[in-house]
Order: sequence, then C-alpha cells, then structure tokens
Amino acid sequence: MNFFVKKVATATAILLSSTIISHAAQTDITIGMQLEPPNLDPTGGAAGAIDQVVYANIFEGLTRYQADGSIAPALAKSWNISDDGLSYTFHLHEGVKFHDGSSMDAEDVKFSLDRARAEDSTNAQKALFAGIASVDVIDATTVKITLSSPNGGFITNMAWGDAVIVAPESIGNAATNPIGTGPFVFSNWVQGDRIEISRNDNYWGNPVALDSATFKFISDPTAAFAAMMAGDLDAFPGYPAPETLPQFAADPRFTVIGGNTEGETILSTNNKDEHFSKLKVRKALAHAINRQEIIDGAMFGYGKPIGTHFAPHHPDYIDLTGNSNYDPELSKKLLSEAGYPNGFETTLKLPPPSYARRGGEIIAAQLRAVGIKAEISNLEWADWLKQVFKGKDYGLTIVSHTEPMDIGIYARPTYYFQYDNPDFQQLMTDLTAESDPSSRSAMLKKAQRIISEDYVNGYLFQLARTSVINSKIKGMWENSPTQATDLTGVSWTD
Amino acid sequence: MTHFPRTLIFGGILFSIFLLGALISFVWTPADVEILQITARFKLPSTAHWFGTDHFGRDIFSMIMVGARTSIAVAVVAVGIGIALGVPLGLWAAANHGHWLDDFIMRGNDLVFAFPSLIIAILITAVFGPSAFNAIIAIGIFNIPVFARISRGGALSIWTLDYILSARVAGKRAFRISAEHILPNIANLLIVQGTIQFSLGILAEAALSYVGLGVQPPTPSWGRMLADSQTMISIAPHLALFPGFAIILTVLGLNLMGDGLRDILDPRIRRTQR
Amino acid sequence: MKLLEVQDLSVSIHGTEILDNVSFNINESEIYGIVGESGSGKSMTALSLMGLLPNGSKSTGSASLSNTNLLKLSEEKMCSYRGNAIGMIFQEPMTALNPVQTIGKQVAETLIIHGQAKKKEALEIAREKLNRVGLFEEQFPLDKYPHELSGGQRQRVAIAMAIAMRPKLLIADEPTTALDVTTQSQILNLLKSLVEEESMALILITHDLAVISGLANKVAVMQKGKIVEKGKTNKIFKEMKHPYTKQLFSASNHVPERNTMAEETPLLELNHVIRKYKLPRENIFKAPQTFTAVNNVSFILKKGENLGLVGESGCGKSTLTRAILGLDELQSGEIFLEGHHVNAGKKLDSSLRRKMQVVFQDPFGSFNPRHKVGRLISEPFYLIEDRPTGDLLKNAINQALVDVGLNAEDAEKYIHEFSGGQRQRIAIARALIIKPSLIVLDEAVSALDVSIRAQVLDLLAELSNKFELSYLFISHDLSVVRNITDRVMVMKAGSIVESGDTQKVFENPTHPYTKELIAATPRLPENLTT
Amino acid sequence: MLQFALTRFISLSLSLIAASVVIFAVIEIIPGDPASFMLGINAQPDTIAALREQLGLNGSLLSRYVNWVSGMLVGDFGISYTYKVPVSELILARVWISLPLAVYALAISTLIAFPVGLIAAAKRGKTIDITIMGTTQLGIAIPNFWFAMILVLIFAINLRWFSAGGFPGWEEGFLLSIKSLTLPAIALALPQASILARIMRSSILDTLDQDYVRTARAKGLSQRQAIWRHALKNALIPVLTIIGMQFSFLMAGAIIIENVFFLPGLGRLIFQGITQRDLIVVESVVMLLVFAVIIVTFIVDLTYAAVDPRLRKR
Repeated sequence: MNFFVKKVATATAILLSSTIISHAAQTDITIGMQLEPPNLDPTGGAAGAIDQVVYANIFEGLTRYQADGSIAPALAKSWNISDDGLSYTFHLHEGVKFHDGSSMDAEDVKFSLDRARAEDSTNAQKALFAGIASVDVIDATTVKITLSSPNGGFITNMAWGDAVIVAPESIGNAATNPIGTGPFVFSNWVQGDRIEISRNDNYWGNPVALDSATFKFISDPTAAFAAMMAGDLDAFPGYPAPETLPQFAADPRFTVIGGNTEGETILSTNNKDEHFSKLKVRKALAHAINRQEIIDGAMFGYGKPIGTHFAPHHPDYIDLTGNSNYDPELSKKLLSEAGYPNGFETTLKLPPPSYARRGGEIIAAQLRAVGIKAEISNLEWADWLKQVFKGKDYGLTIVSHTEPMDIGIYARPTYYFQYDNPDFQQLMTDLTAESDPSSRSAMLKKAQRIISEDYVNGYLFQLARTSVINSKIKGMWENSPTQATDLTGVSWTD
Repeated sequence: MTHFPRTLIFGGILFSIFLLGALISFVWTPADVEILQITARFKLPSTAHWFGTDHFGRDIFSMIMVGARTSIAVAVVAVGIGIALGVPLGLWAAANHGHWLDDFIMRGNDLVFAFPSLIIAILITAVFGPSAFNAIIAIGIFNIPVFARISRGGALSIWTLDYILSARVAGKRAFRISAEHILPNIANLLIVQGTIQFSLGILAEAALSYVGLGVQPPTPSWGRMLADSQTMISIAPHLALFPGFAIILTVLGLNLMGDGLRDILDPRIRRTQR
Repeated sequence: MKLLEVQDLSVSIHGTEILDNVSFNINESEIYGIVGESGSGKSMTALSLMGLLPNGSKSTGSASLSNTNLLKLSEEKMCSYRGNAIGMIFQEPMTALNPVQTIGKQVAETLIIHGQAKKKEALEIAREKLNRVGLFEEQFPLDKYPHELSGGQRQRVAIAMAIAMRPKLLIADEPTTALDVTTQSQILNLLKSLVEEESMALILITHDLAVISGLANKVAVMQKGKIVEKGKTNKIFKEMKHPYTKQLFSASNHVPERNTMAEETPLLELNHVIRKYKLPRENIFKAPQTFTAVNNVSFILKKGENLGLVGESGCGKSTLTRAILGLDELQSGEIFLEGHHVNAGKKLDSSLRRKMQVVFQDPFGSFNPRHKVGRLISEPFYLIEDRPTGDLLKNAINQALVDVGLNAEDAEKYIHEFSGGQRQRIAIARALIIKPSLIVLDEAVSALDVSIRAQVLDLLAELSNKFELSYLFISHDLSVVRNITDRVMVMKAGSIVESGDTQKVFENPTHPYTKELIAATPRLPENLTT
Repeated sequence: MLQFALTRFISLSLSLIAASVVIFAVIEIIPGDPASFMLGINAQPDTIAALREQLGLNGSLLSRYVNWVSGMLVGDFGISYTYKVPVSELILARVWISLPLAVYALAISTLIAFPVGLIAAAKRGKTIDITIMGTTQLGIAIPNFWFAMILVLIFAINLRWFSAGGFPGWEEGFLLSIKSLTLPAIALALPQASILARIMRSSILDTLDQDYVRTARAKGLSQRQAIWRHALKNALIPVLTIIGMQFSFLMAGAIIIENVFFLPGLGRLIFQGITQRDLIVVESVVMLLVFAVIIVTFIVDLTYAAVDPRLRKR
C-alpha cells in the first residue's frame, strides 16, 4: 500500500511539473460516462445518457434547468401566463440558428411540441405534454400554448430534455446527427467508445470557453477508476465507484464533488404483495433497515438519508426519517403482530447499478436479522423492466427515481409499487391545479407525510452525485437537478 | 499403479485443500458469511481474520471456504451433465459409425463448438435469469460435445477390437456392448478429461460470476468476490488477491491431477513414455 | 574381409537386461540372418548398432564397423554413420515414411544430409535409386506421396532411402513380416540382388526360419537376449546342435496329429454369397461407389471337417468370416448352418447360435481387459436359453479352462496376467464353452511365435478329435493351413479361385494364382525337417 | 483439393443454416422488450406500441426469420433498435478493434508458444522442460480477467506506461492504436500461449515417437534435424486446430477483457446489446461470430489439406 501511494505521489509530481510547462490553457476536455447513449435524439427515448451528452450542449428548450435546480429562460427569453393559468405566451430570442444554419422560430417550437404530444409520438415523457390543448404561432418569435387545465409545473416541464426544440428538417437524423441550437455542435461518434462535440461559433448566447469536448463511455467501474487514475479522463460526473473516492480525495490532481441528484433511492415495495399489503409489515420493514449502514456500505458514505419520497435539497422537503428509525426489536414486534412471528420469505430483485446490488446485499442481511428472508436475484435493466416494473412480479426491489419532483407517481395505482390511496390521488389532482406557491408548498409537505406514514416504500437515501474532476476544471455542475453534463460554464483554470 | 506421478500427488494435495475447505464449510466457518459488519470492512489479514475482511466486513477466509463449495459444486454438476449426456451420445454415435446418425451427432457437436461459449452462457442467463442452476446449465452444455467427442473417439477404437466381435457373436446388441465392454474401457479417458473439464468448469464459473451471472448473493462465489473487489484493488488488494489465488490454485491442482492421471491411466501416453 | 565385429554386446534398459554378451562377425557382401522369437533381442541388437536405443539404455562391449567402435562414437559422429555407412529398414512400411513428404524428397534427404549432393542433384540420384528398387518414373514419379503407394512399394522406398548412400552394411529388421507372401518374395529377391550388385552386407532379422534359409549365408539364433547358436546357415540347419534351434525348426513345420473324420452331412453351406460395401463418396455429387468384397462365394463345410481358407490381405476373407458369423447383412446369397438360415440382423435361434463360435487373431485385442477370465469365457452363454448358472456355470468355466490346458483358478485372473499363447488358449476356451460344432479360426495362430503356435495347433487338433469339432481355418499363412486342414480354398479378390483337398492343391495347384502363392512361400528345405 | 474444399463448403453452409435457426430461436425467447427498455419507466403503453411497430417487432416469427436471413445474405443486418444505425455499420466499426486484438493476441501467444513448446519437447524430462510445463500450468490456471486487473494495476495505474484502456482509433496512428491494444492482448494471450505451448510440446513428442522419425534418424538425421525436418510439419496439424479454435475464442471470448479495458469491440457490442435488448444486434453479431468460427474451421481444414497430402485426394 505504501509502495502504491508513493508511486502515485511520484507520478503525480512528474505529471504536475510537465503539465505546468506544456499546458498554458487547455480548451478541450474528456469526460467519462458510464452509459453510452443509444442514440442522440432526446425526444425519442428515455435513456438518461442522451441528455447527459446533448442537454444544454447541443439542444435547448424554451426553458432550462440551472445548476442549482432552478428554472431559467433559454430559447424563450420571457413568457406571460394568463390569469386562469391556461395559456402561456413565450417570447423567443431573435436570431437563433440551428447548427445547420436554418433559423429557429416559433414554427419550430410548434413543430417540436406537436410532435412530442402526437398520437404516434415515441417521446418517453409524453405526460409532460399531455396537458397541452394547442400550440399557436403568433409571429416568428412568439408562441402561445394553451393548456386544457392549469398546471403549476408547466414551465418546469418545458425545461426537460424531452421538451427541447428541434427542427423538422433535421430531426429525422437526430439519432446519429443531432442538430440543435446549443453552444456545441456534434462532430463525431465512435460507437461504443466516444462522442465528440465542438464549439458552435455561431451560438446566439454567451460563447463557451471550451473548444471541444469528448464523452468517453466506460461502463465498468474498475475501468473508470483506472482511466481517471491513468489520466485518460479529465472528469467523471456520476463516478460509479464510490469506494475509490477517498483515494481521489487524497490526490491533489483531483477534486471530488459530492452533489445531489433528484434520485430518491427507495426500497420499492409491492403494495399488493400478500405480505406487504399489510401496513404493519411495511412498517416493520422500514424499522428493520439501517440507512446509515446502507449509505456507508453501499455508497461509502455518500448520500443523505430520506424518510419520504422527496429530494432533501428541495425547499419543501421535510425530514421524516424519524418515522422509520432503525429499530429491529420494534420491527420484530410488528411482524409478530402482523402474524409473522417467524418472518416470511420474499424476493428482492435488483437492477444493475451498484447502489442496488450492494445496497441489496446489505438490506437482505438486515432483513434476515428480523426474520424476513429476501431472496436476491440480480436482473438486467430490460429484465427488471419486464418482471418488476411491468409485470409487478416482485416483493422488493431497490431503485433510484431520478426524475425531478416525481412524488406524483404515488397517485398512480397501477404504478409498479401499486400504492392505491384515493386521498393522495385527490391531493395530487389539487396540486396540479394549484399555482399559489405557499399552498403548493403545504400540499407537497402533506403528500410527503402521507406516503411516509403509509410506509409505501422503504425510503433509503438521496442518491449522491459524486463526480471526480481534474482539480483545474471549474464550472462543472455539482448537483444533478436533471440528467445533464452542462458544459456551458466549464473552463480550465490555467 | 504403485508409482504415483509427482504431478498427481502435488495436484491432489492442492485440490484436496480446497475440497476439504468446502466440506468443512458445511459445518463450520471462522465467521458467518451472511452477516455483514460494515464498520469492520477492509481489515487487513490478522489472527482474527486470516485473509482480512471485505467491503462488507465479511471474513474473506470464510468466504473462500464457502466459495469453494460453490465453485466445486457448479463444476461437478456441469461435468456431470457433460458426462451424463455426452458419453451416451458419443457411444451411440460410435455404435452407429458410418450411419447418418453418427454424422448427425458429430456435426451437431461441431455446431455447439462453433458457438462462442461465454456469449451463449450470457444469452442463457438472459433468457432464464442469473442463478447457480443456469450457470451450471450454461457450462454443462459446452461439456456435452467434449465428452461426446472423446467417448466416440475412444469407443471407435474399441469397436474395432476382436472382443467386440466376440460379444456380437454371442448375440449382444450395441447398447449392451457399449455398457459392458466400451464404457469400462474408456473410463480412463473420461476420468482424465473429466478432471480437465472440472478445472475449466471452475474457471468458467468464476468468469460467469464475475460478470454477475452465477450464484446470487449472499452465497459467496470466487468470481463475484473478484468482481466486487476489483474497484478496490488499489485500496485493499487482498480482496482481489485471495479469491484470485484460490481460483488459480484450485485450477492448477486439478490440471496437475489431470496430467498425473493421464500418465497412469491413459494407455496411449503410457506407451509413449516407455 | 571382416566388416562388422560385435564383441560381448550387452544392453540394459532401465536396469533390465535386454542383450547378454552378444558376439558375431559379418564379412563384406554377406547376408547374415538373425532369427529368434519375439523378445529374443534381435531388434535391440540392430538398434544398438545404429545407436538408436531407447532412452535409459546402457550398452557395453564393442561393435566395430571397419575398425570403428560404433558404441563409442559421439552422437554427432554417429549421425554421419547412420544412413551413410549403415542403412536400416524397419518392419512397418505403412508408418515408416513421413506422410507429408514426397518419396523423392525423402530419398534425396539421405543424400543431402550427408552432403553427398545438392538438392537438384540429390533428386536425380533419388530417381536412380527408386529405379533401382523397381519403382520406375512412369508409375512412380518423385512427387508421389507415401499414401499413394502399397505396402510393398513403400518398403521399396524405404530400401531406396537406406541404400542411397551405398552403405557398407544394411540392416533389415523384419522387412517383410507385414507384407503378403507374394510381395515378401519380391522384396526378398530385391534385397538379395542389391547385396550382390552393390556389394554390401545385409543383416536380415526375422522370426521366420524359412526366410533365412533361402537367403542368408550365415545365421545366428537368438533366445532371451543371447545368441545360442551361430554359423553357416546350411550347417546350422543341418546339425541343429542347440536344442532351441531344433525346437524352432520342428515348431516351424509342425504337423499336428489328428483324425480325419469328415462326414457327408453339410454343417455350413454358403450359396452365392455376395457382400458389398459402400465406399466413402468421392464427392457429394457422385453416388458412393460400391466395393464387392465377397463375390458369389459358395462352399460346403462338412461335419467334422477342417476347411482352410487362404488368401492375401484384402482378398475378402475377413468379410466372409463376418458374414458367416451373422454379423453383417448379405447383399445376396444365403448361408445355412445345419440347414438353418443364418440371417444377419435377425435374432439367431439360440440352438443355432451355440453351434458356431469364433477365435480371432489378436491375442491382445480379443479380451476386454476389465473383465476376469471367468466372465470373459462365459460370454457366449449370453442369450442362450438354458444357460447354466451358479455352480453349473462355474463348472462349465473350469471345464473349458482345463480343456485348453489351463487351470480352473485362472478364472479369477485378469487377461493381462497371461502370455500371448495362453490368451489364445483362453480364446479357444471361450469358443469351446458352449460346445459348438463349428469354430471359425480367423488367423487364430498368426500372431504367435512358432513354438507357441505349434502348441496351439496341437491343442486345436486334440480338441477337434475330442469334441468332434469342425474348423473353418482362415489364414494368410499357407504352411499352417497345409498342416492342419483337410480341404482348402484359395481366395482372391472376393472370389474363390481354387478349392480341393489340401494335399492335392498344394502339390498340384491348377489356378495360376495358387501357383504363384505356393511358389512365393518361403520353405524350409525338405530334408531338414524332422 | 477442389472436391475436398467443395465438400467441406457444403457442410459449412448446412452448419450456418442450423446455427442461424438456433440463434434466432434463442434470441426470440429472451424476455424483455426492446421498446419498453428504450422508453424507460415513465413511458405510456401506446408510446411503446408505436415504437414496436416502428421497429418491426410485430411481424410473424417466420417472416422475421426469413427477413433476417435474406437480409444477411445481401449484407443487410437490419437497423439497430437503440443506435438506430445499420447493424452492419456497427459491426464494421467494431471488427476493426476485435479482429486486430485477436490477431495481436494470437501472434503473441504463437510467438511465445512455438519456441517454448519446441524447447520443452527437445529437452523432454530435463529441468527446463519441467519448469516450462509448470509455468504453463500456472498460465492456464490464471483467469484472464484477473490477470487483466493486475496488468492495469501495475502498468496503467502504478507505472503509467500504458493507458488503462480505451482505443484511440486507427486514424490516430498505428503505433498509438497498437499500444492501446497491448495490455488486453497480453491478458488474452497468456493462457492461450500456455495451452498452445503444451499442445506444441506434446504434439512434437507424439510425432517423435512415430516410425518415420525413427526412419529419418536411421538416415543419419540428428535429433534436432529430425524434429525440424519431419516432426514439426506433422506436429503442426493438431497445433493448427488449436490456433483455429483460439482465434475464434479470441474473437468472441474477449468480452470480459473488452470490458476491463473498455474497448469498443464486438464482445462489448453483444454484451451491451443483450442488456439493452437490442436483439437484432445480438443475433447478427452472434451469427457473425459463429460464421467466423466456421470459416476459420474451414480454412484450418483447407490448411490441413495443404499440409497433409493424404487429405487432398479425398
């Protein structure tokens, strides 16, 4: 070990000295990504990897997420909302051009939105556009969108990667040759290896500092570690091997950022399961879980405990972890009361990410301690989608819900955890119609309480977004309010 | 038979160590491998934990003992499948030598050989889900043609011998001849090949578990121990080294045993060594 | 002029004594025969002269070739002697040539290795040498591969390789044992003429006294690593001072005593039997060709008769045997055993099945090494309805073993504990155990050394007298057939070309092929046989 | 020779047809829908249905099989569900990594195995033979992914002589590309070299026991000359088989190594295809690999015929 540390130190010293000499101001960056996007059309698939490459870099929407999670104007420089909350009039920037030189105007906005909500649309987040009644072009830079019912989150919806503005001429080829309005243009994709983008010199907004950027796909955590250590990569947002973070933290070459994501990592529970349909059992489950041990064991300390399905960095978040404190004795007692003095057997189906696989092993051990035998089966995503998500053939699973503000899923009785509570459903309907901030806040808090006290799922922790970046890079997003690698503010310090 | 080759003795000892460890693990291990102790993770080898502890604070020595059980069990059953299906196929093909059945069986064998085994194993587990059972099937399938081929080859050379003719003169049918005369005489070949396939089975199990397709947690397996620990190799190398050594030594032991067995059992080799 | 002087040559391999003080001298242009049974050390003598003893061998004494002690030469020096001063040919022509090299190259290699000629010239000389051994350009161009030649032709190539450098000494280790008689005589004639014309000496190693008698000037008789007698061939064969020499001689031409008791009832009857094989397709578009191995064969074997069937390898006699035993289906014709149809593929009536048994050639391949003798010899009881069990079976096994001159206790042993002769006795016991009327003897004594062979032949004669057995005696060895059968059939290319009383056929062959066969068979001088 | 080739060719075609049926059948029963995978957990059923239609997943089994096979015959492997580009393009891009990697690994293993095997055979029973045999046993026993991990630890992370993985692309320069394939090739080659060396040794020893080698020795060839001029060519026949088998193994079996070194090769394409249920990619690549194996076997067979005249006339 000492030998190793020394080696690294020497190597680092050598590297530092040579870097100072050779690099006056680096303008290119290589970024590691765990998953390769299947294609580059953000409006045609759910893969978060697509947005991680193209969001804000290549494609832009009417509005956009900022690093802190707030919504800012993007292609729309401003908007008015009618008093009844039904019609939104967006005023677009002038002179915006797509990368192919054609100009972006209101027709493109109408096209994009109509396309996304059309019958045969393959947009993965079609729900975002469900409330749109019509899209009308007022003039080249003005678009009016009419909703069928008020929607307090509409501006946020328009910031999603699935709602970016595309051109009818180029969208057909967006899968392999994305043409957007963003500050970077797509230049090359070596499938299976990397995607390269370069600066858009005709960008309508503030020019970016970087000349070019390369996204390199490294799915294997070990390989990711090796590639960072070997200097092959400059940054790895969402770094997949938290166990090695202490090593990077100790290394002056690197900075480790522990940011937030919108990912509530939960022990999803099948509420229609013969055992878990009983509230006492679910409560017992919640008290059997030692969150801190999971965070330490699976995430090596990165991640905030949560007691409900809500992001802790959100202003409306309330800490409800007390509802489900670690208390195995109480858990056993509850189980006996529910009629399971000797526990029972169930399944724990785990998707591929390490939070699920490692967390699953720990949870299985914790559940064993109170008498619940959870048989682990590790599934690929496709299989997980089929068995768990669609088939609802499971007892327990672990998954991180990374969509922002997604507490609404608890209002869908057919959603995979099958929570059916009419009160909650009514609350969500009311919430959608409400646009007063303080009422909304109160409603959101109430919603958090309901699901926490119903022990719908085991609430584990908010997925941390740990990124390892070269110490000389600044401007990377710390948090991940949406899945994106926004390079617009990134630059090298010397 | 009194003189055992050194390779056999050395290999036998190596393998017996792991076999013994696997057997003992049924009744006793230094620590319970299903109990996690996160606070005690990454402990270096000490008297309390001979091989240290892993990222969940489990005792690596105990895990290697139980992992041996998994590896050996998977390999044994996979070889068993190969023998149980491959040998009859091979004998059947040999008994029908010259007939289209023989050709058909052997071409089928070639076809299985043509498939990239690891990929098929991955496909199988994609179809049926990852589990020890499916890992066994995936490894077992590729053992079938191996044993079919070797028993056919051995059987063909015995079919030409006169005692087979004598048996046929006595009215014995191919099935009986295969069971009574051929099988006992190709047993040598099968034992030697079985040892080799056994070691390959252990490697294959490790590879499958390594990509997450073998036995499921919490049951320890050497391949998954490697997979789990590989990102930590620079902070806690012992996590990857011990299971790695376990695989290497078991396979080495089996291969040496195979070599030694071949020396004393395979008449062909015996002749050439004279 | 002395060419080779071997003095007190002893060889041991891993401590086991193989040769014990072997001494003999060979003059130039002389044919020196070394004769002995298997394990007598005759091949080891040759290999020690060539310096090609197996690993772990130690040799003492001396072997001087033109006053150079071969045993003391360094390996490097020895290489320059091998193929140059001493050539050697081996028994097995089928495997003695490199399958992936043309015959021209292989012959030329001898010349190139010894620096005699460069490649082109070496090939020219190779051509001459091949012509010299009777393989002429038109049929045997230099670019032929060994697999395109017959056994005899390959042996000629081997000879051409061995004599390419005109060695002073040629060693031929059983050069004709694997060949048919007609080929054997051609090769022996070739060797003889080479010795005369190239003025080289030849050591001819063989188990066959008859081969030696016609060829060698001098002979050494070896037994268990020792030379028991040596000297001029005529003298040795005439005097036979050593009892072993005498024993060899009498065994070589042994005529077992037996009664002829053929009845008129036919036991086995073949009517126009035809057996065809499909050959492997030459290519997938051609229909596979058929090969007629047995072509319209008819004969009758009478009860109590010993019938011989002779022919060279590939003549179809083994195929015929299998057809008679009901192992293969016929394409046409019929076989009757005691008037019952023998129909391959159909179950043979058990009363019929027990009437016919077989003894094969190979004493090593005839038994399952995993079974005890008792189980081995009781195998014919399988499928017999009234098969004995328990003590009855035990008695039957014991009786069969005693009948063939073995002990009842042998039933508990495994086959590897027996010698070749004993194994053949066990094979006979296996045939005998169900008291058949006919035993098919397929080359049953061909693999045995002469003295053992004589004993087995005696046993066969005795058993046939005792149990009124009929034999169908199939062999390539004319002398054996001559001594044990009443009637003989000569088979060539699937057909029986001549048949008749053994004595008559051998004395007055009518068919040219029979004549050729008999003429080619080396014989011991009549006056020497006792 | 031509007939021999023709016969082998027809049996090869039959094998390919059989293989295509097997592959198609296996792929068909893999659970999981590519459309729902692509659209993720918030997708609505009608969206998925629309995508299924668009991907052509709704045809009958037979018609899809026929489409697939007939497409392949003209080089059209279909369009990747996830990448939305022709599968042939994907394969073409990946082959230029997998193939050089396989060739490189094979070259390394052959270059090591031949001399090592020869030396061991020539010095049978001597210390050097025993050492070599022991070392090769060890080489066979080491799992290549473990070895790859150790190589990365030492050469990429500690010494930083090589990058930890990835592939710059041939257009970035031959040497750079070869360098990036070096560690993976070594990791792949080590066990192969061990196996090959052992086969080489035993094959030579087998041929040394043949009668024709004794004949050659009787002609006056030294042990070394006999090995070189007679044993070697004959010994090469089984060695060739193994090389052929290894090549196909290296083409397909490098999945794990490609993952460790994040090389965008065929193995990783399949692995990714399976996890993303991009089944059209999976079935085409597996078919291609089987095809490669069968072709290599075919070539090995023809090489046999070239080496061994006995086969030529058949």
